[in-house]
Amino acid sequence: MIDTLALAITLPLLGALAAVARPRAARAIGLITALVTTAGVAALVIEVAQFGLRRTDLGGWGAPLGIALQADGLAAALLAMTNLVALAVSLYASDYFGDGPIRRHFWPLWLLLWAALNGLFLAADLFNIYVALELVGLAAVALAALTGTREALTASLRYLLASLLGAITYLLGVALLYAAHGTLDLGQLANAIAEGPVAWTALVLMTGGLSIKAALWPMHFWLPPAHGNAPAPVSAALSALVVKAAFYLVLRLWFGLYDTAATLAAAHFLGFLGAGAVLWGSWQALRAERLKRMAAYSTVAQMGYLFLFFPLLAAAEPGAAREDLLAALVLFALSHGFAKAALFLAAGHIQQCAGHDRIAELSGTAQRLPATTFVIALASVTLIGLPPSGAFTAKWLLLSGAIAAGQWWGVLVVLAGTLLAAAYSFRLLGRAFGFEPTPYRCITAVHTEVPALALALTATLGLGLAGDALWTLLQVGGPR
Amino acid sequence: MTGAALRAFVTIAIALAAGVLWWVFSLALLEGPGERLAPLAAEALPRSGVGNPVTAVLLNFRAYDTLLELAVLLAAVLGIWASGPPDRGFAPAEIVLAGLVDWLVPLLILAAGYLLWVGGQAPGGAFQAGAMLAAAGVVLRLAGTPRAGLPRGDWQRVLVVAGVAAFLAVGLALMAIGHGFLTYPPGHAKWLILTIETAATLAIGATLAAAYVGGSPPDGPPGEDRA
Amino acid sequence: MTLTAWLPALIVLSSAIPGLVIFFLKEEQVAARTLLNMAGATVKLLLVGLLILGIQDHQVFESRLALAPGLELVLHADALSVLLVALSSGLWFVTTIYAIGYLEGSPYRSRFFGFFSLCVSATVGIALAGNLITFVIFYEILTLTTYPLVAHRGTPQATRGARIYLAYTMIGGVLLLAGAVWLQVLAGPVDFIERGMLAALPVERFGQLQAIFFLLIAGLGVKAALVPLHGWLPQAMVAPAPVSALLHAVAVVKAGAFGIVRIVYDVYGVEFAQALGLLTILAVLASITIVYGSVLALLQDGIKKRLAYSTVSQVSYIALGTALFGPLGTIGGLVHLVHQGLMKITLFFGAGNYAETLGIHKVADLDGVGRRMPWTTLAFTIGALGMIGIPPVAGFISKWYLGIGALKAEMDWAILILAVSSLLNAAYFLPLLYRAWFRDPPAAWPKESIPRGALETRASLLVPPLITAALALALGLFAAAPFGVLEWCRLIAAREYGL
Amino acid sequence: MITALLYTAAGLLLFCLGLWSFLMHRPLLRKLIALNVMGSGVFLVFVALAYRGPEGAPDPVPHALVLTGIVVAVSATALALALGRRLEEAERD
Repeated sequence: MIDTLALAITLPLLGALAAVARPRAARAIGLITALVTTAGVAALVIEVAQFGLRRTDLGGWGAPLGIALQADGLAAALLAMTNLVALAVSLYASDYFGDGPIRRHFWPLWLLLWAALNGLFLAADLFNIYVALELVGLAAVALAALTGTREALTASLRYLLASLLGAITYLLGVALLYAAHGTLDLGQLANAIAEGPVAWTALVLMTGGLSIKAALWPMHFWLPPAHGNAPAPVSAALSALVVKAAFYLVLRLWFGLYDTAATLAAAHFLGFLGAGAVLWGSWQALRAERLKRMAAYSTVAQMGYLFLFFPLLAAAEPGAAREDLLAALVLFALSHGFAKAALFLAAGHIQQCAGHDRIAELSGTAQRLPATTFVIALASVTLIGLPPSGAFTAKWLLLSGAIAAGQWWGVLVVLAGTLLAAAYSFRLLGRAFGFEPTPYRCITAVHTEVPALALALTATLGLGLAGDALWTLLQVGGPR
Repeated sequence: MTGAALRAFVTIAIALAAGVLWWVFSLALLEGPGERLAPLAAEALPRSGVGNPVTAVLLNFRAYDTLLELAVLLAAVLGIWASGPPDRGFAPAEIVLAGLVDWLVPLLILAAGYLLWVGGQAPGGAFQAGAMLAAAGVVLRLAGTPRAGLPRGDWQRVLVVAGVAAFLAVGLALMAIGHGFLTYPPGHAKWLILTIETAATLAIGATLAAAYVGGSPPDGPPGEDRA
Repeated sequence: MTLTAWLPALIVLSSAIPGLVIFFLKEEQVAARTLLNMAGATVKLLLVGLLILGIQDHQVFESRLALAPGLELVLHADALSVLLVALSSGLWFVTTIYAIGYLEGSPYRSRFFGFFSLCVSATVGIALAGNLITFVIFYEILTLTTYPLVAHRGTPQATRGARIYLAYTMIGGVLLLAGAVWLQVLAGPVDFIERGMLAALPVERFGQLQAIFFLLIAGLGVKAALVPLHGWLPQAMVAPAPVSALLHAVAVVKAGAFGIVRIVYDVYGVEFAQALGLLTILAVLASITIVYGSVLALLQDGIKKRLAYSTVSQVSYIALGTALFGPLGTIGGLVHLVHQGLMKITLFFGAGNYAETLGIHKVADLDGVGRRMPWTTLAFTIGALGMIGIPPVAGFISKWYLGIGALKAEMDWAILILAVSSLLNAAYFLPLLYRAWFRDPPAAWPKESIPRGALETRASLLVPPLITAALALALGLFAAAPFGVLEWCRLIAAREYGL
Repeated sequence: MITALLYTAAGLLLFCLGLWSFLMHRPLLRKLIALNVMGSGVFLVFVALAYRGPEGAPDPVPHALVLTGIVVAVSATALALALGRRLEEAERD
């Protein structure tokens, strides 16, 4: 009996162990693990799409005594994105770090992070989520510090402290729920939770903790330096995947665990914070002097869009309209994941070739690094939310929802965010055709461009034109 | 807002939060289920393969949590290794301390073995035993052994991953023969758990000691690239 | 059966796929690139021919792709879309020939032709869009694919022009998006249906519909260069001549104008739009643009700048025709969509030839150019006379129908606008023609880079303007011919008014 | 029940004191200690939840959770200290 749920976590974990034990072969081990893991998760996602909800009781005890892993459509969708992005990041990293000294540290930590992310998406137990969350956090912090510069160390330490604060706050919420209901299983808790101060406080504690990790404005302060100073493949993983994982948990809590108990006022509050994130993040991205900083602030803004969905979801009656909104939210998150990873990988290329990533001094990239520039352009299309990207479809549905609900402030925020995103994206792209000399040191080999290009195309064409499939997948036991 | 006003605001807000939290927790405790998982755990204990209920939860009912916990520990030490080479350590101990250490370290190792074994029936277990081993390492380093008694590069790496590796090996092997991941077959649970615990003890001890040393381990054969 | 479901998509892909392949060609693979370009252009023309035959045979061509529940990408060929599809496919063919000659030896041609092809795909997508979201999608793709063309030269002016272009079109795009989503929330999926679909909505929503109309027109007005949203157009003149030709005659401004036509006729329905009082406002906006553009054209001393402001003015004839309630005005607007395209592209080809061959950029340098380049100047003259509205060039037909359309619509003041505009057209075009034909040539041209051989310039530069000029003349001379553009527009008008 | 409530209150107090320290102090080491105090508070709450009167055997699940939590906290603290030390070295250079 092959349990694909367990494999999704154990395969990358095995790879990590091998890479620790055999550092000289870390790169080969990493690449093989990446391929095998992606294949395993692909099998899992296909199982979910074909046979519906997958659940496995680890140890055979079953909830509430044991821990279960569970994959519904939502988890499958995020797993698919995470593993494809992680595969691309791995391929890219094998060139980026090459045989350099960092590779022996990178691969084990990266595979641990990968295992933890898969574990988070599959988790069905509140305390297990805490442990997986800490594994994600520690691996991510260690990866972010890999460059070893002073900026990177300061940023990583701040990231670690913020992350720990979030986790411990979350854990207090878990303690409260265990006190009240005597179980940690998500499914059982969903049935047990009733409105009231206990449920409320627990939700506030858990959401508060997780939103630090999801970098919800104004708790985003740790993100730009950490994501901006990490090595490019790490930045890609942090921005595309790690914050998404925290957001995924918030989504699970609000619309899976609580559902009826989440009230409109609280959802509005999160929506307002999301609006603040969109405006503030975009504005800071526009002012950023460095490309990777810009990309990092753009992540703050894009996370804000995700929270903008909350008041609409909370207000919507269960039914087709709400499922559309939820699917649009997921589509947005997936598109951003692919596009932001592509952007960071391309930024890494530019940084390697130009020796810096100061936007004002990056002219003529279209001539010297056409494929990289193309990737940035495609990624920008998704970040701005232009067609034919998945983000466009999602934004259309977000606007529809906001107009239908009469939330005109949301409409204005989305439109303003779109224009700001166009403005910050084209600060770089506007210079791309210029001829002022920028010395680029290298001509990149074609195969090093492929991972980023594949990611960008997936975001901009794949999810845009084939987004409909997501609706079918999300039908599988979704959080509703 | 001035600094003082902000401080006052935060202080008052946290004090209020403390009140609310206590009220809410009291509500939960007074109205809550009372029993929670205790009866279930007690009922399942005889089938768990160990007599200590906490060990049963850690290594059987919620073994997957413990697996991830060991991975967290691994991630931490990997992060520490990535941060650069360790300090040189301390000067070799004078004769009195060295003599004490000669006594203390074997005692600690013995105590660790005892804690590991007793964990099956009474308070104790892999983490406590591992902490004892690590304490032995700390004492060694304080007394001037730079590597805290840890083996050189490659073996140290193997030790550090041993806990997770044993977990995965047992779990996947069980899955392969049809029991499901980490589902111990009846009757074999005790020995499987002890195997995992032994590996975990070594791993926890080595990892904590390595974290205390605080830098990447020296590599074995010369010519290996130095990170 | 399958062909009817695939043909619209194939027409879009016939330029998109060559475009994407061209990106990957090396700079020196000239033959492969030319082959791909011309093969794409030819295939597209053939497919469009097939489409027209099928439509006359009352076949329904429709390609669909679900983006999400309730959101569909629909490509649907109706009489109106054929008008723009045929125009853009035909003009793309000649512009490709022209561009190959124009850019000979210049750098980064693979990039140029890649985006060039994608740009036409977007235009064809706009033409074939069967609902509002599809239109918005291709409208935005058009922005994205034209930006690199405007910025292509990479000079500071080009970068600046492109940035201004982008700023205008992005803001326009956002307004269009807001309007489109809002409309869809009110009315459900907005398909383009002859005579529109909104009149059935309850009366209390009419106020919102008016607001949406202005959002949509503002979004479309940016590309259609309605005053005061026209600021990008003269700036975008820094682009190479084939790009200007494409922007002004085929793609960008047409996309805006075509969008206005679609919104008025196939979303609101012309009668409903009239009932809401929207047409008068549109007519006023168009009229202001017509006069303003002409006046500013008069003030320009650069040839391309003058042509640019002329475009601002002329494209609004289409909007004006749309706003004149009654079939005759409609016909005037629609035929001008085609006529303006042919005439304006001829003018841009001519201006490009002067610049490329002799280095002439200013009006003042045109003296005697008719003797050095008689064929180019002949084509240029036909285009200019057409713009003024002198028979028998096609432009006369447009103005004639617009004039009587204005009378029928009881908007007599519009006649005055047309007259003033024609006078101004004459005032800014005739001096050019006078200088070219009747002044003596200077001792040396500003920068003669193509020496006189058997032809006055490269064949690839000379043939396209002659073809388009001949077409512009033919459409005027044989306006009444069966299966001609005019008859096609009559057919459309008849359907839009339910006649 | 009073015992459990008292220990819970103590745990919550520790949590809030830790939070206050975390927000009020700038030095990273203090923040780290504050986090550990918060963590201890939460662990104490869990231990209080496990209490089932003087006769009843305690609930083993929260005990196990606390053990796991402690290991996680130790790991995080170790990593933070290592990073902090490197940062100090980097700033000294």
